[in-house]
Amino acid sequence: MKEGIKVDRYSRQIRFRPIGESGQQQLAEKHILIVGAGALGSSTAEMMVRSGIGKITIIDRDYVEESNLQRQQLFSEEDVEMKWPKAAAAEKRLKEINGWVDIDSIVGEADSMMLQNLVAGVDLIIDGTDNFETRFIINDIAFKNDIPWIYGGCVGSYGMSFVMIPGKTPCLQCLLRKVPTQNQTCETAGVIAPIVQMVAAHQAAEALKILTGNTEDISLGYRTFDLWRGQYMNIKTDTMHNEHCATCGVDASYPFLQKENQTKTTVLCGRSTVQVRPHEKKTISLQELALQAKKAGITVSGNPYLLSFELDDQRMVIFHDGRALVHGTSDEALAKKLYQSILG
Amino acid sequence: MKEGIKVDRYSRQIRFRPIGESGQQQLAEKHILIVGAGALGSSTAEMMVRSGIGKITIIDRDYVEESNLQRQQLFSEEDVEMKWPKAAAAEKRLKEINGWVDIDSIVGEADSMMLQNLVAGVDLIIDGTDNFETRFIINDIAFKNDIPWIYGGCVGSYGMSFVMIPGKTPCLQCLLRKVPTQNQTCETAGVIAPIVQMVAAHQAAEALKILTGNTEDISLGYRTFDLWRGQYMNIKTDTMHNEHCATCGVDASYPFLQKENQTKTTVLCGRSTVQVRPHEKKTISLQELALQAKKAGITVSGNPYLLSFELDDQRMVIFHDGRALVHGTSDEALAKKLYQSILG
Amino acid sequence: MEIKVLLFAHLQEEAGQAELIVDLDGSSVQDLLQQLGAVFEFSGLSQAMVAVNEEFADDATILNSGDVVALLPPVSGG
Amino acid sequence: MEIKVLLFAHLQEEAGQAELIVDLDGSSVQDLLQQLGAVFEFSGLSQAMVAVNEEFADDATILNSGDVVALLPPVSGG
Repeated sequence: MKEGIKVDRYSRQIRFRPIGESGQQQLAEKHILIVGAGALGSSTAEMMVRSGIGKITIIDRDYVEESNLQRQQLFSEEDVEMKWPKAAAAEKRLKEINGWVDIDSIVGEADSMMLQNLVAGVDLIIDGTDNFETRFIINDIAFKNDIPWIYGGCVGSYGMSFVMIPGKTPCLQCLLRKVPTQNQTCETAGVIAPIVQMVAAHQAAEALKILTGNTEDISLGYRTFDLWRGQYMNIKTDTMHNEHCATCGVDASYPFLQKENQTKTTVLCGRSTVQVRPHEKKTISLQELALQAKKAGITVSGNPYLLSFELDDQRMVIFHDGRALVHGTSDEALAKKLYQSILG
Repeated sequence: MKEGIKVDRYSRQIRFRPIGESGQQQLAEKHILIVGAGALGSSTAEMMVRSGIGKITIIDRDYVEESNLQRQQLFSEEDVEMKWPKAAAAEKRLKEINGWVDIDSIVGEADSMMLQNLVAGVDLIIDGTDNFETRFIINDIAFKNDIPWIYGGCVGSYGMSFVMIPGKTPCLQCLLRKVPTQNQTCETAGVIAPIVQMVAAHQAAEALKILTGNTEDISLGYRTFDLWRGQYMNIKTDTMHNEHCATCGVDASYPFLQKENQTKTTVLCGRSTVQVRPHEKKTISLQELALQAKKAGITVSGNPYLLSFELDDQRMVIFHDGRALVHGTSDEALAKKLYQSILG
Repeated sequence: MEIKVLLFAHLQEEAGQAELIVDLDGSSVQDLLQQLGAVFEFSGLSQAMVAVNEEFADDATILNSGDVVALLPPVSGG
Repeated sequence: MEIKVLLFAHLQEEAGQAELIVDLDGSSVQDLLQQLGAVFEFSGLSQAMVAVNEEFADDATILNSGDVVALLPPVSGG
């Protein structure tokens, strides 16, 4: 990170009266956590870094693939060729954009333990995930630690954004009651780049309000829109607060911080990919593993963050924390078997 | 430009039903012109390139400055250090993002002659300019050549987008009647990055509809919004068509294609900068000019596209086409004098 | 009584239209959802969030003639 | 008669509020603009685009009680 503060750089933002010199100064002292460096995480991270935020922590478990390039704005073809992890590729580009921001990228799984460790000193969490399981963990962490967070989601040309502030707004549980099971849209609807930018614009605007102390201006509605069909709604959420909510109610039990550690395999939506996670955190010597595999006649390639194994009908990518992505199947048992066939 | 077509790359966009395989194919055969590589031009160009457009022509007269980085997403700190022209810097980053797209960048002034030359074979024009003078030229060119174009504008946290289709919608003249004179907002209101993305998202979504033949889905309203104040409107424009309009009426005279060439100096809004343009197009030997200046004791620096002269209270940047930007003044006469003091 | 229903995301594709006017047989949001489910082959209708006149509502919410109901599926993409 | 006026961009800052209820003395958009101009120190009010009930209108448009008028300054930034 470079040192000092450059003022001309932010002159257009300082001239925006609700921010001004004092808002710019506040922004430079703030630390946000972005969970997920996919489409929304990428776009919100870039806006916040350009805006002069003090520090960003960004976490993602995945690496850059060809099909990401259509909408994930921090990444280039080179990142795909190098199979660069998204968090690391994001950090690389963000530093080219603004060397004055402190950027902490983490290649790993945003589980409850990890997130609990990351939120110390964080002023705001921005949702860049692609699944509800992680969002419910974020929701518990945010309300338990009294940190505002901003939900965003999109599919097809349809998206939404909602700001949650502990003690002030309902939480994601109040709104959805239960974790939505995946429906067909995720597998079949695809997504276009403009809706990503639209959702990210809403998230980033609310982030700027929160971080510059413009609390009166925060949008308390659930905003949802469809850019293809020209729909736009701002829905009041006042009536949704549930005083017995397990996350934000009087006797909050934070359910997603308890059971989450048990999940070991997860089918990633719409991608014919299973993620496998070890029982406990471990650190793997990728170099040794690559040697072993080569001896066994398995085609393997990689970089300092991961190894990619070409198996019969699947491809498996193993990260140094022992996590793996098995591509070419939605069969969790098969994925686990393949994983164990390599890692024992 | 690389060759062939990669399909997995666009899989998420192809799965979006209104586009599909056939829309993707159509997109790959389309050519768009983006006028201006500032905030909106940068963002729309990136989305269209990621989406797999066949060809982009992008024109901009300016070079990358520190205060652009807060919201102009194709540019990095290195581009500022190198004083890289925006169009050239945009091309560089766009090629890293998608080497399969044909990108034609032009460092120059989007005047009527230039634009008339550029629109041959163009399917759509996207507005990325920062002034109404150029927008009225685009409007004339678009309606004269039967090419749709998409207006976008933003300041502060407020922005708008409007699609114009010759023979179907009113034009910019019908809507505004006359070129708005600058008001105070441009100098004082600043701009935040999220509103740029919001306007660009609307422009790019409409561009995708137009270019993939989804004409029924095109939004015919004038959409305007304020992300800070949470306002969103979609205004019908049916009644605005003026059948005697000089641009789109029965006896169109395309007024901005006639008088435009006379402008020689322009004060650039909110920047204490005057642009000076020569009577006629010329090509300047920057190398010779630099030598002359050094002999005269003037501090000069540059790159293959431009030279920057440190004068007493102003800084002047001269491009190889003879155009100059005089920074540190809004006095057109002074700017012209300084220009002539260097170029005779 | 007549209720206007706005459909978002895949519900719109499945119904083949963005807006419906429903002559409601019953009085609650639940009645409306049952009636819609019987006519259209919606996927995941039970998971959609329901807003009545731009305010979130639950199944028991009583509707009045002229109300505008929006059905909003939550989505996980990001 | 009462007209609701929505102010966008700098007009909102200049009026210190986003919405006004105006007891209109007259009947046209032009009457409304004159009345507003006399009360507030707006800059560039004459250049603002005017929409009545989400449809563009000109100075001669006749207003009715309960109409919602939006005043939208064009902006050049980009």
